Amino acid sequence: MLVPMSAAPVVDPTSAHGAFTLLWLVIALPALGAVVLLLGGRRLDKFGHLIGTAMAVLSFVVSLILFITLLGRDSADRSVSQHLWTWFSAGHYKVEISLLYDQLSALFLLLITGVGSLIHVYSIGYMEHDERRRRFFGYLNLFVAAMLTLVLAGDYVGVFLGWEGVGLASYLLIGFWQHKTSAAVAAKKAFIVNRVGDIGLSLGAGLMFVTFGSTAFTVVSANAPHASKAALTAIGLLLLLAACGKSAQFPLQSWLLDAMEGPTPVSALIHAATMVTAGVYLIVRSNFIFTNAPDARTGVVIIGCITLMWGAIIGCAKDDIKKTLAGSTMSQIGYMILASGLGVVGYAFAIFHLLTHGFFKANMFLGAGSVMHGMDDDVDMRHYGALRKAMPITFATFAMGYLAIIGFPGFSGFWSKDKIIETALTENWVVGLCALLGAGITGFYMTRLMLMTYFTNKRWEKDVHPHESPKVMTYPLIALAALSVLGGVLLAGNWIVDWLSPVVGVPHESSPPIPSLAISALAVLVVAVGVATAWLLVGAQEVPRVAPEKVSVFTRAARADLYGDAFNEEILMRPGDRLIRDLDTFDRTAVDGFVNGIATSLTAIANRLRLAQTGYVRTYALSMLGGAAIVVLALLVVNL
Amino acid sequence: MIAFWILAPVMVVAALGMLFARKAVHAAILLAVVMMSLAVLYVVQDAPFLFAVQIIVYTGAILMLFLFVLMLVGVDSSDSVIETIKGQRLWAIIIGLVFAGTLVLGVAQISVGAVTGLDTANKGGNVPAISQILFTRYVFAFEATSALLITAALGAMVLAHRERLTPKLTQADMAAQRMRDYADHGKHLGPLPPPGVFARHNAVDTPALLPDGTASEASISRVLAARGTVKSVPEMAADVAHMMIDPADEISTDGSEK
Amino acid sequence: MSFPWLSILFLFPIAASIVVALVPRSSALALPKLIAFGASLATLVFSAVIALKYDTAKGMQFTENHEWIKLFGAHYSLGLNGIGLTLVLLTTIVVPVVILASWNDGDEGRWSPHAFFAWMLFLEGLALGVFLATDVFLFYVLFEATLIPLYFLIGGYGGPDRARAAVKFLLYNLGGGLIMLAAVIGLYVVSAKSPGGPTYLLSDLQHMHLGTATGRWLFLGFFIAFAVKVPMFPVHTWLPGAAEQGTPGTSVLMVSILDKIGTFGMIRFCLGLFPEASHWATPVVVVLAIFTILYGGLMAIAQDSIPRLIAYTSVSHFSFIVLGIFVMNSQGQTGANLYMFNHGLSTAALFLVTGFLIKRRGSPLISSYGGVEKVAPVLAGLLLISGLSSLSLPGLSSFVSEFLVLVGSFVYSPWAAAFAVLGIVLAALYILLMYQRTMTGPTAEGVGDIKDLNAREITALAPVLLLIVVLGFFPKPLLSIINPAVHDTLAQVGSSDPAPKVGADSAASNPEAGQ
Amino acid sequence: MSATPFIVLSAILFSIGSIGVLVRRNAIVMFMCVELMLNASNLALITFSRSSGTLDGQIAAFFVMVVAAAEVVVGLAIIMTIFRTRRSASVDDASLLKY
Repeated sequence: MLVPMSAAPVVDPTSAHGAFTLLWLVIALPALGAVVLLLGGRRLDKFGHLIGTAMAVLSFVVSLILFITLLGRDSADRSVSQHLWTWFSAGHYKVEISLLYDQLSALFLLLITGVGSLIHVYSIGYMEHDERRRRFFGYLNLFVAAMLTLVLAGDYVGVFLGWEGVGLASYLLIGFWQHKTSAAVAAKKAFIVNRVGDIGLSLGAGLMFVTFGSTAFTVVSANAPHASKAALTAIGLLLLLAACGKSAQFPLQSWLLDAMEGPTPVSALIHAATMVTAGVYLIVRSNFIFTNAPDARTGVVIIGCITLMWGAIIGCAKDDIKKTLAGSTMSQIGYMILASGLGVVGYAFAIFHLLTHGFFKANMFLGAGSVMHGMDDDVDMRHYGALRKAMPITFATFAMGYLAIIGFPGFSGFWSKDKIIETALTENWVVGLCALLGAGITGFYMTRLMLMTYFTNKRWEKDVHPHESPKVMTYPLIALAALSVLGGVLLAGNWIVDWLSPVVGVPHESSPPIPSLAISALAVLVVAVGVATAWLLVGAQEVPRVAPEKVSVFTRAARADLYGDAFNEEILMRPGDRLIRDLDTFDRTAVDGFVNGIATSLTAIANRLRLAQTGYVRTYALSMLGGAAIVVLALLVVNL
Repeated sequence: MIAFWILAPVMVVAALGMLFARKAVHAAILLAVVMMSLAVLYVVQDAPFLFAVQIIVYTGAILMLFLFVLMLVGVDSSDSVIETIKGQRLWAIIIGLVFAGTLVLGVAQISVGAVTGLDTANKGGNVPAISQILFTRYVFAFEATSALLITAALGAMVLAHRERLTPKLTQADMAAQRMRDYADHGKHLGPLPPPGVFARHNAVDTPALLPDGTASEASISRVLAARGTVKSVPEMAADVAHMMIDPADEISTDGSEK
Repeated sequence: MSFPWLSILFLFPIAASIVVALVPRSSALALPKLIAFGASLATLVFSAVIALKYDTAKGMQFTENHEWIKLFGAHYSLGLNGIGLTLVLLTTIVVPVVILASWNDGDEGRWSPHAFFAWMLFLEGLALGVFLATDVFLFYVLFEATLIPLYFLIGGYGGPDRARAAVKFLLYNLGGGLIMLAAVIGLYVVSAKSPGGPTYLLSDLQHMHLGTATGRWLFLGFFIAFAVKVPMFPVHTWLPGAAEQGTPGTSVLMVSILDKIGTFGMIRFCLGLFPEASHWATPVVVVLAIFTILYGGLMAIAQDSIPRLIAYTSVSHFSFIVLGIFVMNSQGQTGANLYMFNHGLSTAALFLVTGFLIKRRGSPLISSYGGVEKVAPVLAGLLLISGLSSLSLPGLSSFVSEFLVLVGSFVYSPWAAAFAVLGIVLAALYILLMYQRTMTGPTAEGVGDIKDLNAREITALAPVLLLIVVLGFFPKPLLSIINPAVHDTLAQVGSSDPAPKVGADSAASNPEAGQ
Repeated sequence: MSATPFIVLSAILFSIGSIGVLVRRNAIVMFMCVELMLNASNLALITFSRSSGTLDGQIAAFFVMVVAAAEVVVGLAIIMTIFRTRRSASVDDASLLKY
């Protein structure tokens, strides 16, 4: 195959053999778990959670074996494809169910199954008293299977399969406590907003078919350099729309905060570590599109920047611990999107940040869950305070996560975020400043969260007796905390950049405008300012139990999610509602009314004509004769 | 053609007569005239079979059926002259005339072409020729009409049938009834008295004489009484007197008892 | 003469329906039901045998051809191609499911359950006949005849306002049929002038030359009739009413099977007989279809009555099918054909599950439900799966078809796809809103004592849902039937797929290119 | 022997018959007028038969007679029934089937 020189590498996997033939098992195990658990019925209630956890762990084991095998291969030979069956074909369009295992998906596999397993274990404790625990684990397994499909698929349509699969699992898990209307509404909202994003993926796939005649990574990547700029830009923007939906990026960010209605392990797994980062995966995976479409990349960077700030600002004002973390997630994914929008130089760092974020955010979410567990499911931080003594392990692990996310030197988040800031500054100083500012705000709101939860005065509700969670919950916390601290080793010797370069391309060398050490120092400084501000505003004062009403416009806006929901409500839902109601009226009165009107007028006419039926036979005969006379006359006239 | 020109006016007059005859019987008779004339026209037109059928079936059977029904309905039921439906008669005449005019005009204009005549078709006789076609080409239609006729007959029976609403009276019932009548109203139990007997012949129109010399009403038919043909007692008396005066004459006239 | 496979296939249910109708009224109530169920299963098995004998490489198969009315060239002519086979299978699969699911629905109707099940089988037979007919006249006769059983099913066994709904249904469809009759007669007039004399045989008509104007008029006649059947905006209002008043089983037969006749007819007759006119009409039809997709979706959101909602979803989905047909490329048409099958399954599941629910509570209104999931989790789960299938979740069967239609419309015009794709968002809205309002939240009044599905109901639904999932991942058996048929249709219409803009080498890897 | 006079006669008789149906109220007379119309048409059929030289016209006339017979039987039975219940043979009295 003739491939001209291009910055984006072509996806050209070898077919799987040896250990790689186990690839399908990675998906099949949790899928089997989901099927068994969901169809198994009540008799599995007692040990269903164990089956679920076992499946996740087994999948992790297989992933690990695969990863080790992959490590043993040549760096050029690390892309493996397993063809399972032809999904569908029409004309010359053919979609295969095939799995693509390469350096990128390998990392994702480890993240998903690894973090996933830990969260499964954690959930055993967290959901212990829920009578539908079996089903919860079924859904979790379903999610893991779908997420693995997403990252292993070798075709955009296959990605779509996983994409919607995780959407479904997310829907089911957000609405797991269906009896709460708020949960059901949040679940629906998440699904629908994601559907809006799916428009992008559907149309993107359509455009790819029109342009390349296929949606397989191999074909698209091979031909991308020949496609017109406009087509590539359009595909890129459509994929960005999809990413916005799944990764809660502006303007489709509104569902993520509501999604916190789900059980906390769900928030940790789906809405922090894995699913919401699928958008980043999609962009990085589609590097062959984006590398060739700088205009689309610009769009990605802009979206990343906006969301980064948006999430951070929201995070500053929320009193709900989960929503603060959700805002933070949004913001951190903004970083990743931003990095991936920078092109070849950024892809690897986006993924790096994705991994470290997966560790520390899962850690913190689980920590928050542990706190809630001890506080009778209260999520309001204004009811916390001084919990560090009541829950030492939770506190300690949470602190690791905290230090990681604010970018405390040496912790994993430091390395990953620093790299992004550095690259952003190199590429475009406005974007870089934005990232830097975001880091400062992160420092502020995370410190605020830390202080309000673990320090300051006790503001507990009556009858609440905070206690440390059981071991089945704390061990995963410890494991994740360790990863949060040590995640930075992935960057040791630029390992992750080299590892991913066969997939995303080799970045050209360019030096930042100021020395990178200076940038790191600057970043730490900015963060320190944020932390200090938080200390002054929160830590040094009494925290009121009820959120103060008299606050600035900015705080109010941040509390209202920067009016994202209000905007949707005003611009989309209300007019939509009215449109629907008007249409319904139109359908009943105009469309149906027209038909009914015909019927009514016919009845009226018939009622008049009816009177002609006098009952006299002779009258009828007369009219018949008249008819006959007319016929004869007509014949006569015609023949004359 | 002569037959035609003689019969055509007769038929038209008879048909018009049907419009004006007030009594249904007259209309029926006029219809018979038309039908018979038609039959003649059929034979003129080489259709002897239909001539026979027209006479036997139409005039003989169908028209007779009409007369039977007339009898049942009432021979002298006649139309009133007043038209009840507004404008019916006027419009009927107008439209009828328009129809007739256009129809006659129309058919008169049609050139039927040269008349072929049925000589070839009727070579072996009209009846065999008709049967030839009837039982080959039209056999299904023929079968269908037979079914139709049976259905019609059954239909007529069903329609004309009258349900018996009371059980049939037996002789015993009637005897019992008679005894009951006697007990309740003192109605005469025995048979009615026979009519009066007159020496020269049995006379149903002569009432029997009761011992007091009056006539017994019960002894004569009510129909005869209504017609007024019953001999009254005074009349009878004259007769009797006559006999008594000259009985010998009578006998000698007969010459049987010499 | 070879074995009359198709005649038996379509006459057997009709014969069985007569048997069911003649079962003495004094016998046990279950007897007619058992006979009906058995007969429908036998039909299913028979159709499966036919499907196994079907050779995907050949076009029309199992053909039977006898002269019927010589005077105007009508034939009793049957044949089976890929499109027909798909719908035959759909019919034979759905009918037993419906019979089992509506086991007791015929008990409270105007007539006895005997008649209920007899009409159902009768309908099955006629529908099969429609899918098999390869003679326009025979098709027309059967097309109109299908109205009879459905009229009685709606009018005899439905809700309180069933008489009105049945009449409306009948009038609409008769109106459409009337227009089609005019076109059928027109077709006779044209074919009578052709050298071969009058004929209604599809195979003859396809090769006949029609004038441009004539072809367009005739196309319109057929298209309008099929559009009423489908139904498309603005002739759709009979469907919601009929679906609301009919029993769930009736609605399934109506929407899953009978309405397919409309789209089936569009492929076989509109495209098959009038290729030129079809191309001429494409822009208008595509716009109308897209409008109906959105209109149906929005209307579905507005409904409070569950059956009406499902009816409007069908209006929307059917327009996807029409869109796929008229974009005139193999992706669109394959998608449309597959969609016919999948939509049949998902709508059947939806109607049946909601039917079970409505029967339990006695109200079709969404607003009278809430929190059903808590008391009847199995019912809720099945409703969710059916709903997800209706909103084309990947992994469930509808996805493949809807995706192909979207890709096909993208090939036709990116704008068409851009508007049509909004339909998937609307689909998510109406399904999930319905699910949320009925199944979740606090338990509503009167819902608390609802019982979960019983074994019969689950058994009836299980095969449908299983098929939905299996075909979602492995639609190949159906596609292998459909793809050659689509190829033939497109050849008849004279359309070919545009080559991709770049990367022509990708075409080398596909099997169709070599042909 | 031309056919036209026969046809014209037939037309005249037919018209008279039809007017009769319209103006007479006695059901039996009406019926007779119908018979008159049938007979008129028979005349036309037989005339056509002669002019065309085939016997099909006569066959048709024959069938008309048969059908007329059947019709009369049923019709008269109906009249009888009506008369029996309504004591009237006027067709105007049987006008309940209206509006």
